[in-house]
Amino acid sequence: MADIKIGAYVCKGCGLGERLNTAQLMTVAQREGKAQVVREHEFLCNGAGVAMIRQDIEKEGVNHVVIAACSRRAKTDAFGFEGVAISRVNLREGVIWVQPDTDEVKEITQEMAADYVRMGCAESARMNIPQINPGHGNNKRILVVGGGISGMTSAVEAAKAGYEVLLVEKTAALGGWLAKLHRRVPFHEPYADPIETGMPALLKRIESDKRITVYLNSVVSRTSGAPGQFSIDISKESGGTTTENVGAIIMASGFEPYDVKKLPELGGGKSPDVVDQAGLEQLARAANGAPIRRPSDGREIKSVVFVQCAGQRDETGKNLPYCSGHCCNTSIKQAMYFKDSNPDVDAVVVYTDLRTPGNGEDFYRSAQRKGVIFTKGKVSEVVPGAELQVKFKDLILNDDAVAKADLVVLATGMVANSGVDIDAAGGTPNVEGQDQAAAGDGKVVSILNLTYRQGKDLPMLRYGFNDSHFICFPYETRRTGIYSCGPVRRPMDIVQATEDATGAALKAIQAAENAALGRAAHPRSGDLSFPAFRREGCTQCKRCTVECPFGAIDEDEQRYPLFNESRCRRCGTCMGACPVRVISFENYSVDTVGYQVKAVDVPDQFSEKPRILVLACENDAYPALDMAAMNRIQYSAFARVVPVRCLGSVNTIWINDALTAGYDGVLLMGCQKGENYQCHFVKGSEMAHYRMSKIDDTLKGMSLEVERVRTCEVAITDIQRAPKIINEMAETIQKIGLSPMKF
Amino acid sequence: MSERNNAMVEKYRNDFLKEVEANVEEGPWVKMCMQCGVCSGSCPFGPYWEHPPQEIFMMIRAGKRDEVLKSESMWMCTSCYNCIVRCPRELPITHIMHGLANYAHRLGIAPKMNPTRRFAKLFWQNIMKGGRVNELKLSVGLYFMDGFANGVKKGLAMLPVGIGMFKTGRLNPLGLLGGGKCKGAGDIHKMVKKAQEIENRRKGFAS
Amino acid sequence: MAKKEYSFYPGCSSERKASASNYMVSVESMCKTLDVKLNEIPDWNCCGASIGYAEGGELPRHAMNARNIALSEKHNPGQNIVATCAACWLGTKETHERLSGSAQLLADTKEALKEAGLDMDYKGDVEIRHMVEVLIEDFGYEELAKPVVKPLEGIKIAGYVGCQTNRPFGVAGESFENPKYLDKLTEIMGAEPVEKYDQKVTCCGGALAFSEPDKSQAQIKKIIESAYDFGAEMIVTPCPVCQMNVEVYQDQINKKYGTKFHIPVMYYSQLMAVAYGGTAREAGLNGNIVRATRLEEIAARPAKK
Amino acid sequence: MAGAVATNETILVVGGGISGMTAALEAAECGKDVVLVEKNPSLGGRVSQLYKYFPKLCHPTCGMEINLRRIKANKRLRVFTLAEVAKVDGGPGDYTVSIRLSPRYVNENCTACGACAEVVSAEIDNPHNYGLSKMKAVYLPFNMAYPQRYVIDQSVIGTPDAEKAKAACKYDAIDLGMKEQTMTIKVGAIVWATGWKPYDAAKIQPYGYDRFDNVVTSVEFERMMDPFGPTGGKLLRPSDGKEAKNVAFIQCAGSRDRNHLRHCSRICCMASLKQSTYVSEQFGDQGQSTIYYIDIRAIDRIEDFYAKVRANPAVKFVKSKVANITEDRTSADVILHGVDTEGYHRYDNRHDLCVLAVGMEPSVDVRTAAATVHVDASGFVEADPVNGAIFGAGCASNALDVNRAVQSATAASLRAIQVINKVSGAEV
Repeated sequence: MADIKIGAYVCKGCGLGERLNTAQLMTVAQREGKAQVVREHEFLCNGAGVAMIRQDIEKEGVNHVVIAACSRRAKTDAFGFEGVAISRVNLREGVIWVQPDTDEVKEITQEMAADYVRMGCAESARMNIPQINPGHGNNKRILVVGGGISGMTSAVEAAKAGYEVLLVEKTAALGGWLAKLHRRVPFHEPYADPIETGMPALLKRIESDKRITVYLNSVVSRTSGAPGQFSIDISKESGGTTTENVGAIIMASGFEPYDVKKLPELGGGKSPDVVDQAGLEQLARAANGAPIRRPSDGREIKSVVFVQCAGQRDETGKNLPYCSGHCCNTSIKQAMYFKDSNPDVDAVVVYTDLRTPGNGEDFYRSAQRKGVIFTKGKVSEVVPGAELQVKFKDLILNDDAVAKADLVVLATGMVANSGVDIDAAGGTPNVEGQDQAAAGDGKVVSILNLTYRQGKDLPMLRYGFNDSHFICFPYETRRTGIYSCGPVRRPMDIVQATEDATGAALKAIQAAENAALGRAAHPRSGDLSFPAFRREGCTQCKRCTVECPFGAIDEDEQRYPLFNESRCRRCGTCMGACPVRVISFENYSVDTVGYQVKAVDVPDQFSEKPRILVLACENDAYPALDMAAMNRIQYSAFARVVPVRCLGSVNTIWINDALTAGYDGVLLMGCQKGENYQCHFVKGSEMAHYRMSKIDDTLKGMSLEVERVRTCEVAITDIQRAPKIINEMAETIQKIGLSPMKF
Repeated sequence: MSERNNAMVEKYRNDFLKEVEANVEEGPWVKMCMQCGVCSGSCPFGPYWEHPPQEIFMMIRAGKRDEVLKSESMWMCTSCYNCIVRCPRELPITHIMHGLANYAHRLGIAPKMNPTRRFAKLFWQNIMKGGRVNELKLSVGLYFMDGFANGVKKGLAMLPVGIGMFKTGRLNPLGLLGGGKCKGAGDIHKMVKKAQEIENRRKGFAS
Repeated sequence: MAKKEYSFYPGCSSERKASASNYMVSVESMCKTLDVKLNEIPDWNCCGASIGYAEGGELPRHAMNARNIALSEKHNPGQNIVATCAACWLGTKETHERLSGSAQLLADTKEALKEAGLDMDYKGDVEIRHMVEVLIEDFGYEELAKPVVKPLEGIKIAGYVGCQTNRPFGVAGESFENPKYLDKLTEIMGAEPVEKYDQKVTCCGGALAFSEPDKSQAQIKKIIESAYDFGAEMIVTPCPVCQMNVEVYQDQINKKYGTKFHIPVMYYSQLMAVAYGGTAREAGLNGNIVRATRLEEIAARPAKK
Repeated sequence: MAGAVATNETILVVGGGISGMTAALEAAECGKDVVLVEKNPSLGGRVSQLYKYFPKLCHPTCGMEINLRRIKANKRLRVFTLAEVAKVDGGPGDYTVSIRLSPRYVNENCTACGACAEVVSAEIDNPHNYGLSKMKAVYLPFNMAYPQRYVIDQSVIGTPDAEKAKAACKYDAIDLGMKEQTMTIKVGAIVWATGWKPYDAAKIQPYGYDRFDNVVTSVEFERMMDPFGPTGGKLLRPSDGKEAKNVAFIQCAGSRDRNHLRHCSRICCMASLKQSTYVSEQFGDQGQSTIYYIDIRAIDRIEDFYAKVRANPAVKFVKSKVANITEDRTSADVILHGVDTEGYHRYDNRHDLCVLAVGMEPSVDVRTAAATVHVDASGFVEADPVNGAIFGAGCASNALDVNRAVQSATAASLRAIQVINKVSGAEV
């Protein structure tokens, strides 16, 4: 630490010079902040200001730069110095824009600014410039698990970009469900007729691509390591295991159709002439353009009824609650099989909502043109017999109706092949029986067999799907470097699966590339810091391994946490979890924040100047406060806001320290937790709330009122509400009085 | 008239739909309806329809032959074309309604006493006389449609209207004797007869 | 401006002593001012109107219209056919479109036409136009404003477009729900259009005014009531069926609903004939059952220019 | 600026909405050089104008903050705003693109202190609020605008206001002499992510958007919920500022309609379901939503959200394409006419406000810049070999929700990388 040289730069622009005594701030930086170089500038972010700092870096050897100007969210281009530690002291959005420009508050505004300068210097002094994680791997091969259309697409697309691919398929052939189709739904104009599946060409493409190695009759029996250095066991059905190294993994393990036998009321399993959509494909392939014949007696089918949403969108809880998305178009396509071979066949589709988004609408029209009849109705029963009877309520004609048919097709849903539900013990709601369906033989088989402390497969989101929870970041699974795609992540059609698989291929490539450079993946992409831990202090409490939202931490043979840096997303939840404070990042540590808390000047009990510590998530709450400032929404001048990477990284020692130091209130502002969590690190905010739910005892132990600490969910749009929360805390303090803990 | 008319129509089979496609003006469009209901909501006489157009299309698809053809509904069409211009599927609904009415009328199963059916018949006879409308004969014919006594009553009710028209020179008092006639009326008769023959042949009607 | 010539299909209601004879009178006067020559299609026949379908069916109806088109082609070659009546225009235009869209229908129609002695090519290369299209497209509002010598100052007029001039074909550039051309015509004639009038395109019951009088009159009531609500002194329309339905049943509606309707219902051509300096007779004002006294007064005044 | 360094190993991303930002970032984070151009003064696109996303009801700016931070942190990604692609020449691996740069009249000295806006009096329609409100003609487009730099509207150039603004700026950030420029760059591949625009609601004449104050579009309704939007975050109807407690939503306003857009725009059902929660959010039990629909298209696991909304007694569903709307002359309430087709029930329903769930159409015709690119009947870029290395992404390629748009953009990004890697001969 000896060679840290802090340069503190105070900007006088944007009204800072008029509103604040910058000379005093410089003195604070120098005397209290121990900055060796201190300068002010009329307009720090312009060419001359930036050049001044650069010169100090180059000539004066300044390596820790404290910029006392605007928010860390502003002017990033100007202040983006490389190779130095940068702390931003937010005097503009954090002070003068949230305080009125009046003489009465001039003093406390100045105090606020001075505190922030102290905090910035304190942070800077404890920061290190991150060095690349020495344990990173640089394998860039991509493993794709599953040889259906999703997996094949991922493989081809990654190979096209120049990457080597291992494609593992558990059956004897590639192709998955697509290979079993007679035709597929069109994905380009004209959206009029079923089109060739394109499977032979795709197979050929894979066969001839030297970059792709295919493992058939094989499963992944072990996955360990981290992005850039995964170690994989590929086991053949016939025995024999190969160990391979890969940089990233794509899980494209697909789906199984919902078992029709679970729909006896719809004739499922009761008549050979009641089939699911996959069953119809089989019949259509057998007919190959000639009239389709029915299974029971081989008779040419003259009438067919398609029952949409069979066992789907079920509100009773008996069957699948979701919509599988593709089935309307699939039934339309299948009805066309009949109409195209013989226009006189009666083909009726009974639906409740016909769902043909985008140009599917053209396909729908085309089927109508061919004479397929669409009836809005709810099917209650399919009566087996030589002539099947479909009983339904015609919702348009408000009639109880019966349609007779030679064949009934049940449009059942997709069940994800997502392996072991690692959260099942934790009580994640699950659809009854789906695991059995997925495994076929009643036993759930893991797809990845991860050796991770937190379980064998990817965490599921809902109904067994591996989808990401995020709308903006659909690829963010909770296992770094492992991306799921295709119907294993949510029900989808072939077109979407292909897009998804292509996107997943990019993410896998990106994960491997970044791992090779020792960088973090989303959302802190590019971050070089990683958690370091002081082994001698560790009590092996396992909180970090359990709480890491990304399963990055395993345990070694001696039961110490084993950090897989390349799996880490740098959120700091482990740091927040650690009761003995042995986990920190080089540029973000228990100390960088802790010393900021301690740096604040806490006036005595009789000053009527309380101090409120606001620990604000840098992703949402902090920007909200920034934008409040841009709109000149004011809040208490007694607040001292410290941005944190995630509320999950908040270590309770900071709160303890603050309270002992005489702070009068502590506010934690994080993202929404729970089912619709908005926390970018999934569990961070939730963990923080959980930890803070126990703070009351601490407060009572210190004879402090419980109201002094509040944890709240703040969205980035809470531009008006976030300042209000701060002001409410100030009012609370006014009511209950200042903390007696002051010296 | 066609023989297949009274054949058993299977529900939710396409028999009736196919019959409509073959015999009803613009009938092939019926299958294109997506049941949005904009036509039904757009019809100015909508409230008087037992089955509005979109429902009729569904009934045709459901094979409800009698309920459709015997219905008074399509006789309510005022030919305002609201449904056509609003239909998201561009169905020529007005024409389909006309076509269905015409078809039912031809089959002889349209409601016998429906006033529009009767007026339409009268109208056609009127124009067939001389190739053009004779408005006086048309209105007199209309009033006496239900017999002499009724006609006098209706005629009396309409008398002020008629007098107004006479007075302003917009109704020819001598119209009953003739007037409004094409020179080529004979040709027109022959032409229409021929057209009817062709249509019957195409649509499988007995002439 | 050079003289414009059109093949003209007046239609049954425009005949002398027929229900829209006053329309015809005013059209003649208007055309005279605008230097338009209308060449009547010799021996034209009825279009079948909107009620012809039931007894007439499909092909006979098209044959009737095709005969008119064929006669026009024969006698007024190369001239666009202009109709003043909405139903005539619609029926003819529809046949025209259907024949050009179906070879089968065209062949069948030709076969039928032969029976009427019209053994000729059906070229179908002319347009079927409504008189208002001619005014708007071939003249334009600016041009139409020029001959105004007696601006219809201070008269508030509701433009009732109705159905068949408006749908399904309509006038290019106008919306089906809120056509504005009558308002614009009214405005350039110096009167004050009631632009917010919200029953512009409400159906008057059309041909069903005869067979379903109660239902039609309920429609007509809405049409008139709104005109009154928005302060209109008269209604203007481009359609003979609309004109008659809205005008002649006012007394019956008054009896049925206790209203006090007494509002003149004019043709656009009547407004134009007056504004162009025509006499009440030339504008066919004497043909209105509910007299447009304000227009009669203006017609009686000396011209401004 | 006009001399941006780009080579045939650079990827050009056109459009700075969620799809373009994603495509650009994903490529840059794979180590590729990327130029991102956006025609507006700020990145963000349509999603920045949304209050919440379905089905999570989270806020779009939340993800945007992350994306902006990624952009700020990535040196391989360069952003040009007020930039439009005028012409694309060449072929895969070797494109020459001319980019038209409109003047902002504010340079990078701007600190976004806002002093310029304070002194200006001229006002213009606020495009961020779809013109529902006015703003100063010297402005920061919205709170999260990036670059965080003011813009001077063309209309005040040459007026005293412009001079006043210039005089107010202490940092020499205003340059009234800026002119339109054209920048020509070489790139190897292009991701076309120009997004969508709402279908022109005025064209749907039966609904009277152009005639009735209280008929608004779904995108406008979205703005009403923003505390910084035209109504300060309150659902107030335009005619009289009354609280809109009884709201109608009309689905397929333009979509699935041969008279308008032939395709289904996919998002509108979900958008209305989402917006019905706004009504409940503001008025609790007092709020009433009625959704008029043909088919509710809550695809895949989003069905959950539909089920949740359906369970709310304050939301009614009517299976009906509304025939037309009339306006009550005195109250300016809107009256929706039509038929509930489930069993044939005729209605004339009065509502405080009617929201048209307008469809999506491509915001830019790609062919104006690159004539040979294949588009479908609605103008969306359709994948086709003739497109060379121009790849459609997000809503420029299809009517997509945000999630799918991002997937599409990520996929397009890889396709572009494939071309670049071929050019550079990169073997991994």
